[in-house]
Amino acid sequence: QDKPKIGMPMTTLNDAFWVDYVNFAKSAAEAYGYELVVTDAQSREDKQLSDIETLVNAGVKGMILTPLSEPLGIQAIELLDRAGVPVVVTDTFPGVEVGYKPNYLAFIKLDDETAGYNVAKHLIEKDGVKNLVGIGGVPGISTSEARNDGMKKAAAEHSEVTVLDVQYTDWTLAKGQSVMEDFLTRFDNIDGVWGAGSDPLLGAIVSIENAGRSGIKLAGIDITEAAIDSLEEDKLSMLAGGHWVMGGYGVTIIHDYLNGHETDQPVYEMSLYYLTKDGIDDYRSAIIDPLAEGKSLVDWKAISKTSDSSVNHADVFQVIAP
Amino acid sequence: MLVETHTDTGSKDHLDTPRQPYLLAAEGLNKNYGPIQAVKGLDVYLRAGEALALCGENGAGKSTIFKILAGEVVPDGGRITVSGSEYKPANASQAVTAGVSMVHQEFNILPHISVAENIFIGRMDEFSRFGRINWKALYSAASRLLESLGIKCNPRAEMRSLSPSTQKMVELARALSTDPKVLLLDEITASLDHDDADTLHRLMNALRAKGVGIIYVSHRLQEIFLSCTSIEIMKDGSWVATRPASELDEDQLSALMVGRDLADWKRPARPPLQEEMLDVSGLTASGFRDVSLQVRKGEIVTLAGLAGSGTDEILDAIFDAGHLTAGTIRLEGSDYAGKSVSDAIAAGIAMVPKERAVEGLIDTQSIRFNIGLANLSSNTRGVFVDGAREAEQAEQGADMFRIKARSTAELVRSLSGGNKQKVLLAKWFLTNPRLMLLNNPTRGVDIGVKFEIYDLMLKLSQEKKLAILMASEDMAEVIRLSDRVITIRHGEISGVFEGPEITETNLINAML
Amino acid sequence: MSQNTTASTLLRNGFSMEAMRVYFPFLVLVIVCIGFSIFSDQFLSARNLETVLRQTAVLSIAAMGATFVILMASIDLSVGAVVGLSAVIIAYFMQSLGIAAVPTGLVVGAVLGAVIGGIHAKLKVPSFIGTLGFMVAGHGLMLHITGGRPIMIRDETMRGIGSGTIAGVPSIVLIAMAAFIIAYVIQHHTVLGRSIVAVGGGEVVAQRSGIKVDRIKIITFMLAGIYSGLAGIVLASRMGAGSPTAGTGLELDVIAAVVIGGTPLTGGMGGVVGTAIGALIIAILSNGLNLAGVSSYSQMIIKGMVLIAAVIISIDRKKIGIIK
Amino acid sequence: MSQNTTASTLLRNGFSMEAMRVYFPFLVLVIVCIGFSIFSDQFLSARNLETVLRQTAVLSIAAMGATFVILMASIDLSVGAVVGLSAVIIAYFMQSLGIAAVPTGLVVGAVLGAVIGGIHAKLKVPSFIGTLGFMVAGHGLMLHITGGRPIMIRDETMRGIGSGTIAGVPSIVLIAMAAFIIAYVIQHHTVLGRSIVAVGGGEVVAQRSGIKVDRIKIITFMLAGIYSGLAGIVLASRMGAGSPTAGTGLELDVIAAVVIGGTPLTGGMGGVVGTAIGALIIAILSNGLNLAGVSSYSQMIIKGMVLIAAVIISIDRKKIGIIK
Ligand SMILES: Nc1ncnc2c1ncn2[C@@H]1O[C@H](COP(=O)(O)OP(=O)(O)OP(=O)(O)O)[C@@H](O)[C@H]1O
Ligand SMILES: Nc1ncnc2c1ncn2[C@@H]1O[C@H](COP(=O)(O)OP(=O)(O)OP(=O)(O)O)[C@@H](O)[C@H]1O
Ligand SMILES: [Mg+2]
Ligand SMILES: [Mg+2]
Repeated sequence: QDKPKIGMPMTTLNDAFWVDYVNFAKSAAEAYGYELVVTDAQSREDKQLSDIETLVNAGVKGMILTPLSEPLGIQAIELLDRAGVPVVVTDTFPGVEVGYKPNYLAFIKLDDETAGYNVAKHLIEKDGVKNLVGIGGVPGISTSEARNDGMKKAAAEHSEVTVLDVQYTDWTLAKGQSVMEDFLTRFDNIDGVWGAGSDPLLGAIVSIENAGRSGIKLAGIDITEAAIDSLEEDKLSMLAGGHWVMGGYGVTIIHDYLNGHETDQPVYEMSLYYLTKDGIDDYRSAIIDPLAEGKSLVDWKAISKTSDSSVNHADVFQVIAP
Repeated sequence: MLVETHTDTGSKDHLDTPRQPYLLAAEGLNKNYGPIQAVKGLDVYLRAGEALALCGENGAGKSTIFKILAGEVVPDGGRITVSGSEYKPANASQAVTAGVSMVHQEFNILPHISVAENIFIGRMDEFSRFGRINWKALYSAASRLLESLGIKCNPRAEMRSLSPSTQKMVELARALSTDPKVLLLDEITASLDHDDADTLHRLMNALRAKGVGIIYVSHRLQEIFLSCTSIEIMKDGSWVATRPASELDEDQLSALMVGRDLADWKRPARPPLQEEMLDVSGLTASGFRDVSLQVRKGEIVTLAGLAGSGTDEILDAIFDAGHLTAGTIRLEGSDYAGKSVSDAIAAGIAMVPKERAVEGLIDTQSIRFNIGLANLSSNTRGVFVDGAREAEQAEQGADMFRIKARSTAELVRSLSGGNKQKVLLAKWFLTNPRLMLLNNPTRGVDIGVKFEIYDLMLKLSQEKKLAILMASEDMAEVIRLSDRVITIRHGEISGVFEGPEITETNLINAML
Repeated sequence: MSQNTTASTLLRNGFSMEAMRVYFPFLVLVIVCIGFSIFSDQFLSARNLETVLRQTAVLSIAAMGATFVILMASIDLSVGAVVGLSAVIIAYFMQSLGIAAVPTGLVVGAVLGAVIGGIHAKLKVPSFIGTLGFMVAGHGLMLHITGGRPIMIRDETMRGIGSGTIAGVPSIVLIAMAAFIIAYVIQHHTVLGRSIVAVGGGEVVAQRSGIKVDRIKIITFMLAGIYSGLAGIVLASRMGAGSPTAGTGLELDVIAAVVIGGTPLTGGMGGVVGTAIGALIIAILSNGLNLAGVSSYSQMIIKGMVLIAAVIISIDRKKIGIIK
Repeated sequence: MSQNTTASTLLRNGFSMEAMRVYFPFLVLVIVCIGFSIFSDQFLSARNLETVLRQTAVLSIAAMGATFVILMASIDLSVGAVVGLSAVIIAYFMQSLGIAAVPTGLVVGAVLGAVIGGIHAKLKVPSFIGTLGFMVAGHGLMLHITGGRPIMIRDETMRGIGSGTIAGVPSIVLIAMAAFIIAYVIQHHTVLGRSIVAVGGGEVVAQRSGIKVDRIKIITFMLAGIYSGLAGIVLASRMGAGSPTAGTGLELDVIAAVVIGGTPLTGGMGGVVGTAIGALIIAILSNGLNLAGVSSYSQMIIKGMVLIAAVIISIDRKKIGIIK
């Protein structure tokens, strides 16, 4: 019964994106014969560091880390190096490059700034938005700040576009709603809403409906079931996401490493899947439905060097698109 | 009414009036607090229309008996009947339902709600339908009750706006509003002014006439003879004697209580003293104005006044001089510029406050901690407390005032009322003051210890030239101790009496 | 202070004094409103005032219930979790039961409140810790039920409650007003209300006066739970979802609203009128700062300081006595 | 209960009684440890015990300071913000000053503590609200200083404090132990300690015994601030950074540690020995549940319940009297 363990110290688990991330990683761990031990730091850095220490003591053979911040990433990599635990970092830049310590095997990332940039570009170039408001995540968290930066960059490239304001929402629906209510009162000319996450956008939709405003375009990051429904009802114009695959691929890298296979690249960059209304049917049939039926979306053995040494990770680590 | 079930056993000299059934009979009561046997096999018998005084030294177990009878403490043994039926209250409201009501010695009021609610709060259902209160009915019931008891106050007033004495009378009204068969009064007069005490004694007589039985505790023995028909004396939780009040006098009672005859206690003759300790002139603050007085070294001066006359405020103002609006204080001829209690302590002033629970003692801490608190500045080495000296001092205080406790590490909250008062006295006397301010110093202290405290006060004033400025509601105490009495009326001095002029009539006339 | 004294001499009985005290929080409200109307033109617009009322609804309902707990000198840190659980459970059952699932919110609140009150009263666990435990556990339970994803509410009636108006007034504002009136009546005119105040004013005295203190404690926490349950219904209807993070952090806003409203944490005085004003102050603060375009970092600093200033102005030190 | 009484007869003086009371929290600690050692082989390993001590350092240091505030019957919700600010400001100044910036953490703590205490004592703002205001404002200030991004600490000495050992014991554990010993001495053997307990046991009594209550309040909050500042230093060295979210949520863990340790929120009794055990219990709970592989949602539910159970076992109801 005692399978080898892989640790996954999560930053938060109260969000659809990270739930998908963990579930996908679990399917990988199961396929390779590991127990995936998941902890939740509830967005507290000191807690995440403690969780990492505890996972080391629990005897994990490898770790998939999404650090809450760069310094934490460095601390963790050094600590894991001393303990001899290999680590794959996902999502958030850990402050150091791969190879900083020999145990730091790879970094699988999404370019948050680019993601924020692309979503804003869609709003500006496809939807013709001129007066944009931003619905942010958590102040001080790198993913959140980088997405904001990307959005601002896109706006800056278009002189006719004004970013009226950006406010934080702690990624929650409730704050998204009340922040949007205040935006609507303050600005009569809003025609676009950029969201760092999709939950707060759902809150913003409710505010806009309540206020009886029309003609406002909304788009944001993270493809979740609830957000897809809104997309279908034309309440959103575009969603970017699919990067919840990162953790699962991290498990593959660890598995291969433990079996003597180095991964092919230090850094893997996930290009996001950009979903608009016309892609919904395909996305549902290819991803949502199989997931709901408990099917694994990936043939894990087929992308592992351990089972097939000719596999190149760079070719197979992709966002799953319909 | 049930048939009589108890008669005197004859084994103890209970009152011999077997014709009437007992209203309340408690037999073989026992209560232990850990190793402490607070009550040991005690019997209490009470007849309708009788007022029984329960007498005993501090820590004898009186309050414990009361708490048992009022359903607040479960006895470890014994059997109680009320009107012949088994009585085993699980809480205060069951006791009230069975006809037993109690007025506690401490204040039991809800300061931010109305007088009427204070009276009826536990029985608001009587004034409500479907949970909604009929305020009119409530206020008029309260109004009627207060009027019938002769208590003057507005039932709509917020409780905290009343004087302490009136608050206590409202508590009495609360107890009486339940039409009790048995009324328990624990040192109630300690909180009442003269008028209200008179009202109380009138009420007690009226209640007795109506067949109510009263058990009464007070350490002011003269009161007992005023209003009680019989006296039960206890010692260390055990029964000692029960007598009709008419068969005893104050001296015999105190002899039975403390085992010594205190009849011949007289203040020794005292040489006149000259050197001035305290010289206060033109003192004014809220509650009094333009008070000038002197206390010489070795002298005991008393401020006498009705409740609310300003005596408490004068003592407070000297001790905590930050609130004075006018006037000067001189100590031993030099100006005293203190503005706070710590200045006062540094200048050698000590003060035993009136309300020991609020101002005097921290009951979650030990005797030692409490005694040490006023002596922190002297028991230190740098920022550190000298624990050994502190302990030694506490032992000394416990001996000096005969504090009944297992050790000085015992928590103050587990002491009896009178013993708490002794801790308070020890705390302040051990600061070795040159001026002592005493506000009702022997409140709740038993008669034996009371005289020891008097001896101590006189000895210190004589030998250490301690100057004492005192206020007391106990007229006997004022007359026994004072070298000089200054009467206060409406915040102003209304008379000064010395030597043979100090008589009850003189003082009362000047106070009214 | 002197103003207060003068006023009190003009007034004869306790209940007018009680009425007076309500003006202090009100004063804060007026100051805050004047301040914001200077910095933002839209602040006093009818549309924004409607928005503010909408934004206050959940907070004020939850704070009504919490007022009773604080009047009793206890504290309730589980408010946010109970509100959230109510919202999540409604959303969960609405998937199968439709609008008939709404009352489950009240049931959840009542049951949780009774359990919390029972642990406090019978097992003698201090309310701070008891409710802290339920706060942590409650959020865990919400995550379990939702699996970490918001449960969307599709029922149009439910969504209509959140967004609709009745006679021009948002329906959730009407619900909040009804909740306030009921709370007012409970506090001022029922045996329960007076017993709560009595327990807060002095538990031993209340006990000795024949009040069944334990029972009152349990009922009060149950009442607070029901109010939280109602707040959860309003939250769910307003958000159109039961989100796993619903209600997070609400407890601190609730306590702040109660205290700014003049009910000290030592209990025994104050009440729901002040709380209604306190809740408005808290909601207006967020709304006004957003309208004035203050950056969110600075908003936090300003909010913290205004909270302290509001209490400096609003609480009645003379009556409270010792401030802890 | 009867066990307690029997034991107390065996012991003569108050300090032994005091020592007795410490056994209740200790009992909880033992139960929790036995529980976890059943579910996880690694739990009792030397390496894990070292880890637990490391993980307790920040919490226990901050909780020492908070114990004094709670002994005084006040409360401090600003602990997390002050710890965080200390960490952030050290990291900020370390960029230019190097290791010499470390004492700024203590200064920040002392100054903030004095301001918080001053507002509480002089302006009579209830500590719950005053410190809540500083909690909100403090987090805003941290975001301002950092610009929303963590400030890295590159100084090797500083990083060494966080990860290094002295004679086999982690240096931050040694710091925590020193902080504990100092707190113990302050509580039991200094005038300040007596005064704090006296103010908590009865403010009027303390004032009437010559204690300058306002001054003690300010000093106590300052002392707590210094402890928080020290905790910030340890946190910064452990994390290798001053992060804008450092210390978030720490205040609730701190208060829970103090109360589980036997100091009631009504003050006047208890103390730092219990708090040290309480902090260990809180830290072990996270560690043990993670080791045992409990899912994180369930962890929250279990933690909430254990918190309540721990208090049921550990607090001394007889001594506390009324539980609010
Ligand atoms: N809860 C308690 N814990 C420990 N000891 C107690 C407790 N209550 C009472 N005692 C002890 O029981 C004894 C009797 O106390 P009680 O209060 O009944 O005395 P009392 O006759 O009322 O004295 P006083 O005249 O001083 O009020 C005392 O020794 C007291 O210390
Ligand atoms: N919460 C409590 N816990 C333990 N013992 C208590 C408590 N409250 C009261 N007591 C006990 O009850 C007894 C009475 O205490 P208290 O001084 O309050 O009343 P009292 O004896 O009637 O005082 P007095 O004689 O001055 O009227 C004391 O012996 C005390 O130990
Ligand atoms: Mg007594
Ligand atoms: Mg007594």
